[in-house]
This record gives sequence, C-alpha cells and structure tokens, in this order.
Amino acid sequence: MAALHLLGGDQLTDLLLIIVSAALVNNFVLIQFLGLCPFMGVSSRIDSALGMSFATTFVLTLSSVVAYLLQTLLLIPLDAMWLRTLAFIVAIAVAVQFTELALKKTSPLLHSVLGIYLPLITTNCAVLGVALLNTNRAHTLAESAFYGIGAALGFSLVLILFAGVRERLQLADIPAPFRGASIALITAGFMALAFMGFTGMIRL
Amino acid sequence: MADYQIRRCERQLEGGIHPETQKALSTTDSCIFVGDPKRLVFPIHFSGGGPGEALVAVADIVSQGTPIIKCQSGITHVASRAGKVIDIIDHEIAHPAATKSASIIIEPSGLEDQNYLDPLVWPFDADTLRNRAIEAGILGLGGAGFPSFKKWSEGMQTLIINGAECQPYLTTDDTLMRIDTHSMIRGASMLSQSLDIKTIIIGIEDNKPEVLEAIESALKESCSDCFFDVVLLDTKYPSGSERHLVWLTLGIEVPTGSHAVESGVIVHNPGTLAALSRAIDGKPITDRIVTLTGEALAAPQNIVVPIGAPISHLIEATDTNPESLTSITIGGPMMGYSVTNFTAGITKTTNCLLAREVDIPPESPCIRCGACATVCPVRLQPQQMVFALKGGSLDRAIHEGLTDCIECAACNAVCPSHIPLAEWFRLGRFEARDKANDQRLAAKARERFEARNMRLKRISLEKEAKRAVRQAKTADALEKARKARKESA
Amino acid sequence: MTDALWTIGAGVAGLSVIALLGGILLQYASKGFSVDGNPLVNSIDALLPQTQCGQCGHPGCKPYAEAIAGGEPINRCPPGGQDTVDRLASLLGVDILPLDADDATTEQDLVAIIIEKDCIGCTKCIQACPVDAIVGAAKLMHTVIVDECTGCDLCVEPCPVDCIDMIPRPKSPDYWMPTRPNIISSDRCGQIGIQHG
Amino acid sequence: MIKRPNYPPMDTQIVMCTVLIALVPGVIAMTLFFGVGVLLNLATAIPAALAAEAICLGLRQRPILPRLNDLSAVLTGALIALSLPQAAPWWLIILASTSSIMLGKHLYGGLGQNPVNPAMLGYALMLISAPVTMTTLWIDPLATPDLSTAWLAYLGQSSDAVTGATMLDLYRTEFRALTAAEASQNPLFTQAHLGFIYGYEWVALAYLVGGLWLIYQRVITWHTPMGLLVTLTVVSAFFSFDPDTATPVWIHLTAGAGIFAAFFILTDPVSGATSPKGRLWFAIGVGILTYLIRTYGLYPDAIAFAVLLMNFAVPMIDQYTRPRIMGRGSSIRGSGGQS
Repeated sequence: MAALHLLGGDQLTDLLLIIVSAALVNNFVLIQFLGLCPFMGVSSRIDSALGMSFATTFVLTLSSVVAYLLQTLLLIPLDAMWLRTLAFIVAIAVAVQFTELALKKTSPLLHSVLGIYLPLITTNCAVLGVALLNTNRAHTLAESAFYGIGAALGFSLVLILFAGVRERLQLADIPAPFRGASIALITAGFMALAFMGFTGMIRL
Repeated sequence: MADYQIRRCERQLEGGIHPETQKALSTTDSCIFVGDPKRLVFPIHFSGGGPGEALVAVADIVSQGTPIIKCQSGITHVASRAGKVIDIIDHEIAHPAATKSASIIIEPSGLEDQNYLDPLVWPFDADTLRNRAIEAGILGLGGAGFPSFKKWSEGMQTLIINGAECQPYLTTDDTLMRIDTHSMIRGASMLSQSLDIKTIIIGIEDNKPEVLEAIESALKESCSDCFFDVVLLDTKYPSGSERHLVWLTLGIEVPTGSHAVESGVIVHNPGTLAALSRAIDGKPITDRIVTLTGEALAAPQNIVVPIGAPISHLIEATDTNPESLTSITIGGPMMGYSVTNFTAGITKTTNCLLAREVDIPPESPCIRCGACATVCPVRLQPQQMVFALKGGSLDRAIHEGLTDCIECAACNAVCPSHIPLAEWFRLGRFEARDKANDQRLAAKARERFEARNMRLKRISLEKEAKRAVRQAKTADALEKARKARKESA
Repeated sequence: MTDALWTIGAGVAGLSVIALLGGILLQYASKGFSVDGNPLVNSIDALLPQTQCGQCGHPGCKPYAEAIAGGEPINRCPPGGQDTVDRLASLLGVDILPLDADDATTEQDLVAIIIEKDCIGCTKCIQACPVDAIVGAAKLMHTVIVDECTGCDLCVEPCPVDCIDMIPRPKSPDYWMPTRPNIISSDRCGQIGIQHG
Repeated sequence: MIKRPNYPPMDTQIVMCTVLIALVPGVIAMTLFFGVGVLLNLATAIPAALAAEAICLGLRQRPILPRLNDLSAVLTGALIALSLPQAAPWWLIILASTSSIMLGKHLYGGLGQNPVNPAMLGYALMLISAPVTMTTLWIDPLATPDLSTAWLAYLGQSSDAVTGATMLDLYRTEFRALTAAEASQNPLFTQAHLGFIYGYEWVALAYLVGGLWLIYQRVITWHTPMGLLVTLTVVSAFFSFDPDTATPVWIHLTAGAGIFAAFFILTDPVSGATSPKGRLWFAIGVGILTYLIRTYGLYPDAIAFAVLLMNFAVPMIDQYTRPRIMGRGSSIRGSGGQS
C-alpha cells in the first residue's frame, strides 16, 4: 500500500496496516472463523450487536495489552512461556469479569441482553486468538494493542452488518425449512465469500 | 368589495402524482335536484360525529329538520325530509367497515313540513356559532366528517378553504364553489369574524378556472372585512390533503401527531362553509351535492340529494340501472372504498359515487423499486413499511413512520407490483391505534394496581399499629389487675 | 532437577501473581460498580399486560417481572399470549418458549360483569379486584367499571352467588377494523393466519 | 419523440423487460468484439435460470407461470451471462446461473426478498470455486474468435490464441513493471478499433447508451450510476499521481465492468439501498471498495465483491438514510428493535 506511506511515517503506516489487516483482510470471524459463537448468538438485534461490539472491543484491546504485559514482564523473566495459554485465559477472564461488572452498573438492560454471551467472551476464541497471535508474531506493545483493536473493529463491523441483515431476514418470506439459524449460517457463509474479495490486499 | 389577492402558489408539492383527472366527465354548469326517494336511511353510529343515540322512536312523525340522532360529540343529525319513522333496524351502511349497523329508516311524506332553527343575527360570538354548528349537524363535508366546531378554538390565525379537490373524477367542490360561491364566502367571513381571524386563504387547483372567476366576482360583491388570499395550486394529487395544503399555502409544516388547528390554522371544505352559512340562517344540513361519475354511468353529473337517500336512488338519477353495476366506489378513485349493497343511504361525508370497471392486475412481490417512496407526499418509505407489515411486525412499521401516513394511496397508483399498499397502511394504522389503546389501559391498570397495593400496605400497617396499641393497653390493664390482685392478697 | 523446580516455582509464582492482581482488581470493581435494585424489572413490567391476574403464580405483574429478572421462565403469562413471550424473549435475548397455558382461549379480551339483580352486596369481589375496578358498598349492589377492568377473573371465584360473568370487552358501537388485504402465497401463511392461496 | 413516462412503467414485467431491452446495445457491441461466445453465454444462462426458478417455485408449491412471466429470472440469467468470461465453458455458465437463482434468490424467499445481488453472488461463487477458468478465459478483442472457436470454447476446449487476461488484469500484473509509455505500446492500444483504442470502450459506450435510456425511462435513478462512476473516477484520479504504477482512470471506468455494473448491477432494487441518499452511499461504497480490491486485491475485477460487501451494509444504510418525514423534526434512525 504505497499510498499509505505518503500519509505518515512507516511506523504509523505499519500500525494502520495491522488494523486493516486484522479488521478486513484477515477478519477474525469471516476469514479465520474465530468467535463464531457470539457472532451467531448476539446478531439477531442491532442494539444487542452494538452492545456486544463495544464489550468485545473493550475486552479485546484490554486483554491483548494485558497479555503482552504479562508476557514481557512476567512470563519471559520467569522463563515460563509454557504457561502462556493458562496465563492469558486468566487475564482474559479478569478483563471480562471487570467488563461485566462495569456493564451491569452502567447498562443493566444491555447486561441482560448480552446475557450468557458476556461471560462467554472469556471463551471467545477470537480473544485468546488475538493474544496468542500477538505473541506468535512477536508484536510490540503498540502492535499488540492495534492488532487487538483491528480484530475488534473487524468483529464489530461484521457483527453489526450481520445483525442488520438478520433483522431484515426476520421479515422476509424465507422458506420454512431455512428459517432462523439455517438461513443465518448460510448468509454468514455468503458474507465470508464477500470478504474473500479482500484476499491478498495486505501481506503481513 | 372585499380585500383580496390572487396569487400562484410558490411551493411545489414534493412527491404526489398526476393521475388522469377525468373531471370533465361529470362537470356540469348547474346542479339538479332529484326527487325524494321512497325511504331514507340514517345510520345511528356511522353518520359522522361518533357513536350516537336515536332521538326518535318507530312511528314518530318527523318534520324536515327534526333532530333524530345525537352523537357523542354533541353533533345532532336531523331528518332531511318530513315523514314517518318506519323502523329502527340493523341496515347496510355506506362505510368501509362494510357491515350492518343500527339505522333509522324514514319514509318521506312529500310534505313541506319544516322545523328549522331561528336565524342568528350578527353580531354573535364564537360560542353561539359553535352551538349552532352542533345543532345544525355541521361536519367536514369533504369526506373525513370531523365535527367542525371542534376546530374553532381561540387564537387561530388563518382559515383555509380547501377547494383543491385533487382527487380524480370528483367535481363536488368544483360545482359547489361555482353555484354556491356567495354562501361559501359568507360562511367563511362569519366564522372568521366571530373567531377574530383576519386572513382567509382559498386554495384551488389551477384546473378550475371557472371557480376562480366565480370567486373573484363573488369577492367583488362581498363586503367582508377579512382579507381573502386566493392561491392557485399546481394540479397534483394530493395537494388537497390538509397538511399539504397548509404547507403549500402558508409554508407551515404541521408537526407529526397534531392537527392543523394546533398550528393556528383552520381548514374547511367549501361545502362545510356553505352549510354553515345556511345554518346561521336556521337551516340544518339536509341535502348535499354528490358527484355521480364513472364510465359505467349513462349520464354522469352532480346532483343535490337529501342525506340518507339510498345509493340506488342516486344511480337511477343518472339513467343507469343499479342492477347493471356490481359495485360502486364511494369517495373517489384514490381514497374511496367499494360498496356492493346499494340500499345503504348516503351520509354527510358521501361526496362521490364512482362507477367504473377497473381491472387490477394480480399482485406480484415487491421489488423495492422505490416508486412509492418517490411519490409519497410525506416522504415515507412505503416499501419498507409494507415489508414490515407483511412480515408481521407492526412495531417496525410504526418505527418507519406508519402513523404519519395520510392514506392518500399515491403509492398504490404507481406500484409496478400492484400491491395494495394503502390498504395495508390503513389496517396497520388501525392496529396501531388499538395497540396504543391497550397500552393506555395497561398503564392505567398498573397505576391502580400499585395504588391499591400501597393502600393495602398502609391499612395493614395501621392495623398493625392499632393492634400494638391495643396489646399494650391490654398488657397494661392486665398488669394493673395483677398488681391490684397482689395488693388485695 | 533444579531446572524443573525452578520452572514449577516460576509457574506457581507467575500464576499466583496474576491471580492476586486480578483478584484485587475485581474486588475493587465489584465494590465500585455495585448496583442497587434492578432497573430491568421496569422494562419487563412494561411488556406485561397488567391484568394483575396472578395466573403466573405471582400476585400481580410487577412481582412476576421481578421474578423474570431473577431468572424465572418467561412463558407464564396467559393473558399476554405468545406475543408477550416473544417480546420478552427479544428483550432478554433468551429463547422463545411456548406459552405455558391450558388453552388458547386465554388470549381473548374479557371483562367482568356483575349480574346486578343477583348481587347481594357482600363486597368479596371488591376485595379480590387487584385494580379497584369494582365499586359498591356492603349490602348494596356492586358494579364493574368496564374501562378499568383488566379481565383477570379474580372476582369470579369469591362471589358466593355466582353473579359475575366474564364477557368479551364491549367495543364502541362505531368500532371497526379494515379487512386484511389478500396476500400472495407466502411461507409466512401460518404466521399471520392466512390460508395458502 | 418517445413519450417519457411519468412514473416507472406500471408493471414488474415491463420494468424487467425495459432493462432487458437496455442491455441490447451492450450485447451487440460485445458480440462484435468478443465473438458469438457472448450469445452462447446468454443462450445457456437464461434457460438455466428459468429452469432453476421453475424448480424452486415447484418445490415451494407456488404458482410458477406468473413468476416466470415477470422476466426477473431472465434478467438475472442475462446479467450473469454477460458478467462471465466470453469463452466460459457451458458447465460454468449453468452452475453460475442456477446458483444465482437458487442460492441467491430462492433460499431467501424468491423475488424481492434476497439481501444480496443474485447475479453477483453466482459470479463470486464461480470466481472462488473456479478461479483459473474465471480469470483466463476472457476473449482478446484483437482476436475475435469465429463460430467454431467459440463453440469449442463453449465445450471446454478454449484456445489460448483468442483468450487471455482482461485489460485490468494486465495493468495489475504485466504493466506494473512497465512505465506508462511502455504500456501504451501494447497492441491493444496501438491497433485502434474504429477510432477507439480497444474494444472495451465500445462495449462500455454501448452499455452507457442503454443505461442512459433506462434513466430516461425512469426505471432507474441517476443516483446509483453517478455515485459509482464519480467515486471510481475521483478515487482512481487521486491515486494516479504516478502514471507508471497506477492504472489510468480511463481504464478503471471502461475496461472492467464499471459502466455495465453502474447501470445494470448496482441498480438491482431488491438488494440495493432504497432511498435516493442511500443509493448514493451504496454506490460510493461500491466505488471505493472496487478501487481498493482492484488495486490491492488478488482479483482482477472487484465489482462482484464490492457489490456483495455493500449489499450486506444495505440494511444499515437504509436505516440511516431515511428522508425526513413531513412534520417531523429529524429523520428516523435505527431499526426500532425487533418483533
């Protein structure tokens, strides 16, 4: 993306590319098929999709930073990289629990709407995936944070768009056997097909 | 000579359509009176002005002008001819509900027996005029049948005479404004002066040059103190919708959910004002002009008929055999409704009987082409609303603005899939009304439930307190008694 | 051997540190974000039909709303019908359950009416009415205020002389509803009660 | 003088028919430059689409004839036929056409219910499933094949002599290493066709004529084509400061499916945005995505993916581009929740 180099320094360009790559080209839901559970579960209404997006964005960004810090400050000095997965899951669980408490206070309706999916962010493979991919790719702190943000943006984008489509599908005259989850899964497949158009855009 | 000006409207209706007007079909220079029918039918609850009660009993003899129905809104309907009440039964009515409803049947005697009110003498105040409108049964004669006096609140700035008559085929107002111009202007002036309104706007579409001429000459003869602003509108449907006329002539957008009156504007049909003028002279509404038109009629024309005359009687007046028609549309091709039973009597709101063969092609699925949105005069998205309604979601349709629909049916006219959009919206609006009513009842029930719980709680607390006092007293007494016993022992 | 011990020690220490930090954070968060009451109850209550009939097993709609917020099934409200269940499911993001009711007639909008000539004026129905929609005094005839009656039928049982009937809610004489336009054949037929055609 | 209709034609069938007529100039131009393969595509795709439509309607126990008569399946078939490579084998065309109708349309309930453009869905499915066939079998306008060559290609034995990559593809691959001056030495530029540089431009012009006629007939509005073409022009002009690496604006507009899509694909009312403002945003989105995917992506022509991507954004666009209702302070936003 030569043009982007003209817009800012290389450092900034790289960070932007990381965001675009994580959000669109290697979209976590539609290309890497991570985080499908909340994608199918919380996409029947736009407002709950929005809430889930905010919660996931927060958790993803927070947990990728925390995971980075854990790794550099604790796991590497202790030479305990084998604990990575375990440590990350604990960190993510804490972040999710924190979000849940905060959400319960600030928006009880959203808290109830997100219901089971909120604690499930803990086991949202996208979250753990981001943390692990960050360490695999030896991202710096800023890169980790931006990768998390990019993944979250991509997740939010497809979740909200998908919720919009599903709200329309609820009114459509869908053949009886395909109603509900089946047409949603098919549509998600077509959405993944459309996102394949981004393939090859950024090679990172 | 009254002060007046004639101007062309500077605003353009957004959306709207140009249907073939077909007005020439029924336009005539004069208006004939037809003979009295054999019987007159007055629905008790559907004559306009809300549900009513009969003021007469079977076998009563009534004069022309005797009150026979009193509505909830106060409006009184009178017998349009002298005669005898022969029955009060469930009878077919000319109404989109297409049901039978309790009606008073009167057999005209043919006698010139009139029972009119006393003429009002100027000056009179607004309350006198309101009472007169109630007694004379003045309703919006344009089709909606809203009790006119309810619009006459204080602080109004403008009276608009809605002479647009934008629906195709209709020439009722056209005829009235040409042959009864003076009554209309007099009624408007009297109303304006009693309400302290200075400006009267007359809105007419530019396809009625004869009306303009008639109004101009009438205004020259009039000695009204009001300023008359005659506005020529482009011929486009639905420029005669109340909120659109207000916007076209004054530039005021009547906010959603409110009426023109709340924006300081009264809008009346020319016929209503002419009827008001006669009511001031003591004559309640007994007759009205009806346009009989359509390609299926032998002699389309405008006629003056007594209220309550059966539809078949009107059809016969055009040299057409009623049995040759399967159905007739009441109220014009756009917003009218179909009636198949011709024994129903016309009401004050029946402005047009339209007989024509229409071949509506079968409906096909909506392709979201947006033609309806292009012509929607309130800028709704009919395609989205009908998608929601057909999908079973009233809430979504309401969110899209269903309750703002004026049911003008311009969308119906342009839909390439021939979807009866306006029918869906009418149904949706009725359902929305019921739903709002349910919610209101639920809110009331919640309030009462909570109030009762509070009361029960308070009562039980009071009882508790009383019992405590009582117990304390009893304990006290016992203690005293015990002490006394001890002492005595 | 020391390596292994070191590794295990590091692991235990690392995890302990993480757990400690996380625990402290959450401890403070739970204090800082503690909530009083449950505002969700009002949103649920708004969807209930407010008949206060008690068929859900709770004395009124508000208590049932509280119970739902506490996790009770959403399908216990026969007067609300399946429609209410669907709305609740949508609000709370839970699965739609079939209505837990004996028959389908419960959805009909009814009101109580007192056969006035039979009424002995015992005031039992007045005490039973959850919305104070029955007026009257002891030994005097009672009457239902139709507009306020929710059709809960709680007054029918207590009446010692069986003088209370449930009738369909009377409509204004000029009430009417437009007919539904024909719909071209659709898989939604069942959903909106139209025959295949 | 043709009478200009007041409203869109009064029937779905007439709407579809008008669009089909508007395709005719483009089809003629394509046949002239790319050979009878175009007609073979049409002759295969349209019956396949009709058959698929009939089968689906039959399975759903719906009246078949009225839906076949409205010509919507014919139009979908025609659009997919014109989008596919001209030397495409028969199985590809049939697969593309039937999957358009069955997956793109009837899975969602048939005409008027589909959230994505059926033709573009079929195209994208084929592009993913048979990438080589879909990218190499384009006819070289300098070597218009005769009937027998076209027939052989139809049967699956295409000849390298007449096929190749498209102009857009050349710019992405071969020309990238060349300067603008070197690229202009390509025979496509040097061998002028009837005054124009190469065949693509004639085809684009023919589609433009058909498209403008559609606007004149009020079947489509100007918003969508204008939105796409202006966006594509502006974006590609903005990034073409280095003529040696960038694909020229002119190529962006005429060499790919740009004009064809602007007037015939994006204007599909069912899957597109529904308000004029929404249509504009939809087209702008497609324009930007098309440029991005064409320039940085793997696929030579990006219209299909860009259209599909924006199709998924349509419900959101619709919710935020409603016109302000008369009498209301602001326009309604959002979906108003569920049920």
